Order: sequence, then structure tokens, then C-alpha cells
Amino acid sequence: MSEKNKWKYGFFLGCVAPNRYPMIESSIRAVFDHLGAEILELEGASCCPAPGVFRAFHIPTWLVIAARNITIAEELGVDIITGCNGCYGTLRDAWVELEHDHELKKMVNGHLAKVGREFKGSIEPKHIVQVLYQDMGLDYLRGFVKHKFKDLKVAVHYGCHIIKPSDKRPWDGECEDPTFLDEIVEITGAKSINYKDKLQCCGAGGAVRTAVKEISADFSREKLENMRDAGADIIIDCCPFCHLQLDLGQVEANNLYKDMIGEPYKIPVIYITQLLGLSFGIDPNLLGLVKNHDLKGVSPFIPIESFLEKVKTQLT
Amino acid sequence: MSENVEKYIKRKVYKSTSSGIAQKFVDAGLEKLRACINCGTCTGSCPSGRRTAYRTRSVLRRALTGDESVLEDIDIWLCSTCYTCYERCPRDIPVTDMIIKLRNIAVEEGHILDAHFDLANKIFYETGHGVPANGEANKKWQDLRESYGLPPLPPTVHMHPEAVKECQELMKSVGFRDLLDKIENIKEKEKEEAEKSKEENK
Amino acid sequence: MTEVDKKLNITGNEKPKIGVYVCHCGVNIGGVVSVPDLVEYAKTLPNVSVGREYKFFCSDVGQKMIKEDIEAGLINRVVVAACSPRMHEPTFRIACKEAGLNQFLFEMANIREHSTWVHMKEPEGAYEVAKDHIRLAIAKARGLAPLAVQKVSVEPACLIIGAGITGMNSAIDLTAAGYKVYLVDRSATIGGHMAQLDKTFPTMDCSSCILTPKMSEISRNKDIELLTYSEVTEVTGYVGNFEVTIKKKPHYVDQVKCTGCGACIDPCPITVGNEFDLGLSTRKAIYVPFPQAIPSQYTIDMDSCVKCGICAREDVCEPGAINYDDEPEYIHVKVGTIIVATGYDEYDPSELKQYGYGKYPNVITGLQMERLLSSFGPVVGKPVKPSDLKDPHSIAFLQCVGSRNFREGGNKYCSRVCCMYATKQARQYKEKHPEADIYIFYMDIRAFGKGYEEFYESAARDYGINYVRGRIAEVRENPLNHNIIIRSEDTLLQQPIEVEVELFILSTGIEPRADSDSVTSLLRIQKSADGFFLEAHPKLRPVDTLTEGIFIAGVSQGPKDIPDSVAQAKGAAASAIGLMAKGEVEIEPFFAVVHSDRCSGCGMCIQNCAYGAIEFVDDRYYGSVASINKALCKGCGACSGNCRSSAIDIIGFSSEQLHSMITKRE
Amino acid sequence: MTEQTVEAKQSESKEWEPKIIAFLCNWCSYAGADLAGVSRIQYPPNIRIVRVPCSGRINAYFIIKSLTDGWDGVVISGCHPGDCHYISGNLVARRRFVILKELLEFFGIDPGRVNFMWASAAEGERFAVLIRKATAIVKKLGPNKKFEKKW
Repeated sequence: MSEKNKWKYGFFLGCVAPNRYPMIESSIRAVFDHLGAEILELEGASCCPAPGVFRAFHIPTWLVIAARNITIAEELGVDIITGCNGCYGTLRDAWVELEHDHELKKMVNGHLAKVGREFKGSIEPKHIVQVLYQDMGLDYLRGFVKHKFKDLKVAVHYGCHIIKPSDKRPWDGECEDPTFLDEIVEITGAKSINYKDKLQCCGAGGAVRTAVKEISADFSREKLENMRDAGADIIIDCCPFCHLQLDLGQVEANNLYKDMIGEPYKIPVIYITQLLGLSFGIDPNLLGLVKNHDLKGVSPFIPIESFLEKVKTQLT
Repeated sequence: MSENVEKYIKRKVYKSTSSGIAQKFVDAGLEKLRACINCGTCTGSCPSGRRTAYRTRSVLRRALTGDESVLEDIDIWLCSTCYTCYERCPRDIPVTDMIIKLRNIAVEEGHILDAHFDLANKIFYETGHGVPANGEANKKWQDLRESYGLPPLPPTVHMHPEAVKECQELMKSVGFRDLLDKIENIKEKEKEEAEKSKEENK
Repeated sequence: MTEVDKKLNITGNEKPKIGVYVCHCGVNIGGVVSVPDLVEYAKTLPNVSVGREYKFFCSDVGQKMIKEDIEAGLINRVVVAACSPRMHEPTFRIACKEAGLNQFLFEMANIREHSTWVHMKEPEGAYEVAKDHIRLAIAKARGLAPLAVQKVSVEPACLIIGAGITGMNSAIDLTAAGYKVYLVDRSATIGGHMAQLDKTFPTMDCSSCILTPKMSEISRNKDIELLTYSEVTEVTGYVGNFEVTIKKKPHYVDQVKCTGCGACIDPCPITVGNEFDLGLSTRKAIYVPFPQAIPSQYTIDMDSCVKCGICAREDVCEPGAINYDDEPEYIHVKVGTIIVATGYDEYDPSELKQYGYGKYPNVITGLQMERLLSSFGPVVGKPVKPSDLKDPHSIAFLQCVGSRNFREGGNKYCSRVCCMYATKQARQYKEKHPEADIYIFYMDIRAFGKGYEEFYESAARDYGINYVRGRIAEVRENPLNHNIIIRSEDTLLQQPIEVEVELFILSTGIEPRADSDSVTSLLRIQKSADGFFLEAHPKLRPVDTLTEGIFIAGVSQGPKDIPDSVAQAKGAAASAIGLMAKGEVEIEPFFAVVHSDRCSGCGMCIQNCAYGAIEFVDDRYYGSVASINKALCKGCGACSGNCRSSAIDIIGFSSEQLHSMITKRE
Repeated sequence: MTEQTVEAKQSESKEWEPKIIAFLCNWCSYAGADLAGVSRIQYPPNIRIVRVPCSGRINAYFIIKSLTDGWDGVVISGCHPGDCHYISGNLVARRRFVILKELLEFFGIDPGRVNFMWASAAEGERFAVLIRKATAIVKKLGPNKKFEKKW
């Protein structure tokens, strides 16, 4: 069996990655292709829906729409992958709840029947990091590493919903001290540094960003402060919404908390597959690391050129 | 009445009940909350509480004792759903899920921020995305996608108008449309009343 | 023929006249179902001569009502519909006996535990269940036959498993009453956990000062056979006559020759962590657990020993006690009673990662703090921070670590000692370092014992210990100085707080022994849901087990402090003494009987009997048939259950009785 | 009014409720049922309890007799494997009932009518859960009419 047939996934895009940070989407596509995994499109997928807002408004709606998204992959007969912690949270929580609660499943399928769908529970929603770490494994990934970064200090940000609630996640209940993302980062030669409150939330989720932006920005301000204190060169994350909060959030924190932070923040925020891709020797253009436009007011808000500059010599 | 009477005399004696919101929790299968020992692990773990007036334990305690005013409190929208409290609660109370349920109850009563309501009503319901990229207003995002070699719009609901309809049908079926309409009415009434009292004040 | 025997004969032949007594049990039964209706129903059933109701039949007045009916000749069988027979069967049997009725002509219908208490919300259903249970009991009562009580002699000796403060106290009381005691402990010394403690709350008397004299008393006592470094491997037999096999593990040091001089210690090249000090100090491969250990002879820990031979050299061990080829020895003893006092394990907090135990050096457990405070501990009673061995200027305790925790890996129960030991440790430290800041993070302070509340009050008032109501959410280490930074809520202020301390102590709770399953299967006793050994009745038989002749005491039954453990030790000893004092015990005469005429001699029952109580005998008329050895039979019925020709029956649970109960319609 | 007519009348007004006979061993399950009572754990009022010394006491014939006599279901509950008060009575019983279940199926009786389970003296909650489960299974199977006397 060729590797291509071995790994086949339905790619659930979500909202923030395709619509605000397309470089994340293209880097996932490039890296998965490079690793020999086939990606199928989930045509007509919607918002997951976001766990912090829509779930908080009306749980049944959240569940039904999430189940609909899962059925799209079920029709293709492939597991879902997503690069977003929020989508992962929604799809996986909904999947677990529907698997364990027959009444709930009956309710949801009652609604889905009206649009000719049925939730079966035949596939599993996975995070791309879960696929990299569990389906493929570090040894497999190591085989692709071409360039090893030197002296690159990385502040890894896990985000919350990739590890919690731990009873619905695949990490054996580990939620106080996970290492899987650090391990992936370190195969590239980069050093994952320890920093205060590493697992703290970025502040975007749970409808807080929409409710009171200043509070969200204060979360990220604290995280950024701790990252900067520890001497981080870049931030690595695995969630577009955290990515947005840590990228755009730097600008916001620089404005809102000018008096508190002294020197403005300017730490490049890099998505995990962008870093991996670079190390694998994939063309930076495919990884969305090279700016080919002169649009104003678009992502990334914190320039990443300093990072590219730093590793340039190591990529040859 | 003297100013100091109004300022210092607080005669209100709080009546604790186990009906109301507490009953809604129990109906939702969340009776575990009754076993709370008020240890404060949730509040102590909360990254939001470290910078805001949001107190996880107090919020749930208010709900449990039937204090309906908690539904109007902005505090319940300051939880970033990081699930740290959920993981650490020694009584195995799904704390974060409780907060989400509490928000559901609040929304049902029409207590929802305008920004949140618009997000649900105008954006999510209309486009199927929480953060859309379609339309003229979002042109720059389409251009940005193209600059990275992607089609201007993703193969999601954005490329499938029939899928948007399907989502809307589901949202109607599950009662979300009715809920949104109900809130819209409440919000309009509130606005009218606010304007009325403004005029009266004039 | 005695009067009773006369009665027996009469009742044995006469048609059954059954008296049915339905108890209200206050409102426990009467509050859910209509007792008068149940009585009326019972009266409609065949052979029922008398039906009565009363508030409490177990009371003197209630019993008298039954007795009067028996004495008046109105009835010759008694059915009481009330609580569980496990509660009051003995009570009513005695009442029958006193009224001159054979005590086995009595049957109970359980309409409380099995009906009104479990169907409180469905009174109609409860009524139907109660009716049927009464009908079933009456059906069984019709088939009751008078039986003679069996008596067996009792071995006047007791096996005590576990030689901590509990087992030791039981042992002393038993020998005082004149019984032989086999005191077994798997560790190389007696004393148990109490030997690890420094002072004891609330009196602050030193643990060693009150324990060590007891230990030497035990070692001097000729009626106590001390079997340390030993484990019970097999228990057979029954009440009064348990046959016990005990394995004496090899010490690799001749316990007679060893003088305990300690000359072997310094030359031994192998150093390992000392379990007694919970890893806070080291010991050699040849060791005694602690200086005051009893017995004081040495033991070689073969898991660590490399058999270098140094200790065996003549110039090291002059008496020549070292024996690397030592073998385990098995001894067999016979005892009448057994007391289980196997104690507890300390909860291991490593899984609660948010508290950093095992990750940060300055996070320790309560028992470790006890060793640090101990005058013969690793730092001779002057607690230090493990990171730099300096006195901590601030200490925080966290209560309920592992206790009152409903999550996986946690224990739901309260461990009952942590509030007080933390308070005690805090006071001890404050006595020496009045300037130190001490915080105790608690949810509830449970100071329920004699003098405990006063002790707690004084800790706060006189010693200035800060009690903070809140469970610590997480800690992290200050990378500069290994201090521990605590995040919590002060729930009384409703504020998140952050405190930096130099030493962080987890007041870890008590857990059942990790291998307590081996004890339950060895002794056929049971565990309650919390994992501790199950008592026969939570209130009235707290030291008995469901297996007659086996008692439990101390923390093995549930978390306890020292006074409660000792009280229970004495209770268990008194129960064991009470059982053995008469020299014989009555056992229920429920044996298997063979109807030789039906036995086909297939031998199935012989295969199924776990006690080897059945053998073939040659019958004059029926050839080779099964025969029961009553002395070995326990009346379990495994033989009868499998008998294809229904040739074996169990007295008291006869097939005929069970059939009549199964028969659904009267 | 005979019992049959009473039942018939009840069935008109209410859902049909099965009647299940439960043989509980004295040392574990009977005590477990007592604990359920002491702890006031509620379970449906469908079982009638018969105390036996050990699950090994239960002859296959008792079970068949229960079914022919019109009980809708049978529960046999003993100590957990390894915990038998009589060393191995529950294991003897288990072997016996594996065979019996096959025999019952051969008779055309749904094996769900006969439920064999373990519950210790400490497992009041578990006992209630298992009884709820067994009741639900038997209820689903409907009244036991296989052996209804037709003459």
C-alpha cells in the first residue's frame, strides 16, 4: 500500500484559517502533501460552529451543525482533520457526546433527517497535530527533516481545546504538562523554551474577544510578556484563532497597554506546519511565508521577516 | 429620605432557593454542581479571574442559589472556556460546561451582548461562517488568499449556496431561528423603552 | 425428653401454624406501605394462624407478643416481616427459643431494605414487593424443620495481621485475657506508621515515647509469638478452628546469632533510599528500619545486595550471622480467631501535576514532613527545604490532597487525620520558628475529636497560623530560588490570591493498602466501596466481618486517628475474647444431606465441593453413594446445585422450600 | 378477584411491569441489596428476592421452574469471581449457567430472561444499576408466556 492510500483525510477548514490566515491553510496543504497524506475537500462545510460563542448561545444548534459537518466526512469515508483548536473542540466534543448519548444522537438525527443526513459516528475528528504525532509519529517526521534550525528559541503555545477537556481528547488525560507539540517542534532543531504560564489561554476564546477586546488583549499581553522574558525568537502555535490573538493581539496590546509593556511587542507568530515545512525543505512560498502582495490591513500583522532572516543561512 | 439612608442602609435579605436556574441545571443533568464544596479551585485556576471581576465559583454559586441576576451579569461572558477549572475540580463538576449552560439560559432570557447577537444573527445565520470572507467588504481577504495560491473563496459554504440554505434549515428545525427572533423582539423593546425614558427624562 | 424436645416433636409432626408479624419499623416501613393491609393479606394465605402488626417487633414488647402466641400454642412457625435478617434474625431466633420453640422454625421477610427503602418513591410497587416477600417467607416457613444447634470447640489463640499501633494493642489485650497471639507483620519491625510520626495531636506527646514502651512490652510478652518479616499465605478452616500458614521471609541474617551490633553497616558498599524516611535519607543493603526497631536484628535487602561478601567476613560479623543462602520458612498455626489490622498507604500525589510533587524539590508530603520533624529523622527534627537544606521562612500546607476528590485516582472520603496533623506540624514548626509565615489552605477544618477544636483554635490564636479557606489551584517554582508560588482563591474574600512560600507541604490522605485484595481473598472478607475492609454492620458491628471469627480494626477498616484505632483494636480484641471465652461456638446447622436412595454415584458433587467434604461410601442397599462429612461441610450448596438426580439437599435452604417459594401463585 | 384479573386490570391502566425472581447469595449480593436499602438507592419494584447461601446453590432446575411458573425473568447474583465466601461456589454456578443459557435458547426462551451477575456486599449502587438493567431487558422482552398453561 502506498503512503498516499494509507493516510487520507477530509480537511475541515473552519473560518479563521481560510478567511483570515490563508497562509496557515496553504502550509497545512503543502506539508500534508509532502508527507504523503491525501487531503479531500469537505465541500459545503460551515463554521464548526465555534464552541465559545454559538455553543454558548444554543447548545442544540451547535450540536446539530457540528454533526452536519461530520456527516460530510462520513460520506467520504475519511477521518476529519482540522488545524484549528476551536473546530477540533467542537467536532470532537460533539462526536464524543453523540457517541455516548443515544437520546442526543436521536435528537440530532431527527433534525439531520430533514436535510437528508444522518450522523453515524463512523469517523473520528482529529487535529493535524494529532495526525502528525499519533498517526504518522515523530520517527516518520524526522525522516523528512532537511534543515535543522540552530539557536532558534521557540515559545510553544498549545492553546486550550487541543488538550482540554482531557476526557474527550486523545492524550491519555494529560492536560497539566503536555509535551507533544514541543516534541514536534524540537525535531526541527529549534529549542522549545519554558516560560511562565505556558499553558495559559491566549484570551481569544469563549466569546471573550467579541465581548470585551481589552480583556482578550490583556490575556495575550501577559502571555507575550512571559514569552519575551524567556527570550523567545518566535511563537509557534497550532490554532488559527490563537494565532490571530497572538499576532493581531500584539498590535492591540501595544496600543492598549502601551504604558505597561515598555518596548512594543514584535514576536513573529508562526504556525506549526510553516515551521515544519521550512525544516522539510518545502518552498517558503507554498508555506505562506513569503509576502506576494501589497494589500493593507491583512495578516500577518507582526512581520515575520526577522524570523526568515534569522534562519535564512540555515536553510541552505 | 436622607442621602445616607440610601447610601448605607441595605435591608435586602437575600433569599436562597433551589428553584429557578438551579432547577434548569439539574434538568440539564448537571446536578453534580450540588456537590460543590466551594473550594475555589475553579476561581483560583481561572486566567480571566486574574484580570477581571469574573469569579467562577461565585457565579455558579449564585446560579445554584437561584440568583437570577447572574444572567444579566457581563461576568458570565468573560470565561474564555480554557477548561482549566473543568480539569481540576475535585468534585468532578464539569465547570466550563456549566458556564456554557448558564450562558444558554441567559440567552434564552434575552441577555446577550449586541456584538454576540449580531455575530449569530447577521453573520453566522446568513453566511454559515463565523468569520466570513465573501462579499465586497471582504475583498482584501479574497485577494490575500489568491496571493498564497489559493482560490479566492474556500470550498466551504462560501462556494455552496445550497449548503448555506441547508444550515439555515437545520437552524430553523432546531429552534435557533425562533430564538434569534425572540431576542430581536426583546432587544427592540428594550431599545424603545430606553428611548422613551430618555425622552421622559428630557 | 426435655420440655423443649417435647415441643420439637410436636411441632415437627403437627400441621404448620404460622404466625406472621409485620413490623412498622417506625415510619421506615409503615410510612411507605400499609402494614394493616399486609397483615390482612398474610392472614388469607394457607397455614397462617395469627397475623399481627406492631411499631417495633424487635423491642421487648414486640418480642413478647410473639412469645405469647407461641406459649399459647397458637403458632408453631414464626415469620417476621421487617428489616434484613442480617439485622435481626438472631434477635428473633432467641425470642423463639425463649418461648420454647425451636429457633430454626423462624423465617424473616425483608420488607425494609428490599422494599420500602429502595422503592420509597413508588409506594404501590413497594407494597407489591412487600406482599410477595411475605408470601415467599411463609412458603419457606411451611417447610421449616426443627434443628439442633451445632457446637464446635474453639482454639484459644488469635492471629493478628499487622503489628502497628492497632495490632499491638489487640495483642496486649488478648494476652491479658490469657490467649495466645500470633502477631504477624510483613516489615522487619513492629510499630507501623506510628513509628514514623514525631508528635501526636492534640496532646503533643511524642509518638516514640508512647509507642516504644508498647513495642518492648510486645517483645517481652511470652504469649505473643512475634512473626515480623512474615506474611500469611493461607487460611483454611472456620470460626474457632482456622488453620493458618505463615511464610517467614529470609532475613539472610541469622536472627538468633545477630546481636544487632551494627558493625556490618559501615562496610556495606550499597546505599539505597530509606523507605522509613520516605526517601529523605539513605540506608545500606543490610539494615534495620530504624534504630528502635523491634526486633533489632539486621536484614539484608536482597533486591539491592550484590553479595560482595564483606558483611560476611569474620572481622565484620563476629558471630557469623550472615547467611546468603537463607530460605523462606513456612509455619503452620491453628487459631480460633483472626484480627486484621493491616493499616494504610499514604496517598501518592504525583498524579496531581498542578502541585508539582516530584517536579519541584520544595514540595513534600505530610508524612515526609513528619520525618523532617522527627528527632531521630534525617535532619534530627529541624525541618529544612530540600533545595538548599536551609530553614524555610514560610510554609504552606494544602489540605485534602487526594481526599474528598471525586476524580479518577482520587478518594471520595475524608481521611480524618490531615486537618489535625497539618495543624500539629504547623504548630511544631512555629514553636521553633515563631517568625515563620505559615498558611494552611483548607476547605473545612474537621476538628471533631476530643480536644481537637481547642487545638485548632489555639493554633490560629496563639501561634498565628494563617488559615486560608480555598483549595490551591496550581503552583509553580520561582526559578531563582526554588520557592513555590501558589495560586488559589481565598474563598472567603472571593479573591484570587498568589502567595510565595519556601516549603509547600501536601497534606496527603490515607488510602487502603495497594495490595489489600490479597487479604480479602485470603480471608474471604470484603471491602467497602472506598476500598477499606467492610464491617458486618456500619454501626452495631464495626469490628466484625461477615466471616465469623474474623475481625477488623484500625485504619484497615477506614481512616482513623490513633485514639480511634486503639479503641477499635481493643474492641476487636474484646470481640475475639468474647468469642473464644466459652471454649466453643455455635454454628448454624445448615449442612448438605444425601438421600442415598436417589444418588446415582456420579461423583459430580465430589468435584464441586471446595472443602473435600464429600466422599463415596458403600451403602448396604444402594451401593457406592455420596456421603457428607459434617465437620467439613459449610452448607454452601454447590453440590446440591449440580446434583442431576436431586439427591443432595441443603438443610435450611432445601429444594422443597425453594420450590415452594418459586411457585408464583398460591 | 383473582390475581390474574388484578393484573389484567392494572395492565389496562398502567404499563405492564415484569416480575422477576432474584436469587441472591447470602454473603455478597444479599448484603449488597441490603446496602442499597440502607443507602436508599432506588430501583424499580420488579424483583422479589430469595436468599440462598451461595449462587452455587442454585440448581438449573430452579431457574427453569421459575420460568415455567410464570416469572418473567430470573436474576442470580453472587460474589465476584475470586471473592466467593465458599471459595469457588460462584465459579461452579457460572459454569452451570453458561450451559443453561444455551439450553434455554434451545427451548426458545430468550436468554435475556435469565441474568447472571456479580455484586459484592459493598456494591449497593452497582446492585441497583444491575437490577435496573435486568428489569429493562426483561421489560423489553414482554410477558413470559412461553409456559402458560393452556388447558
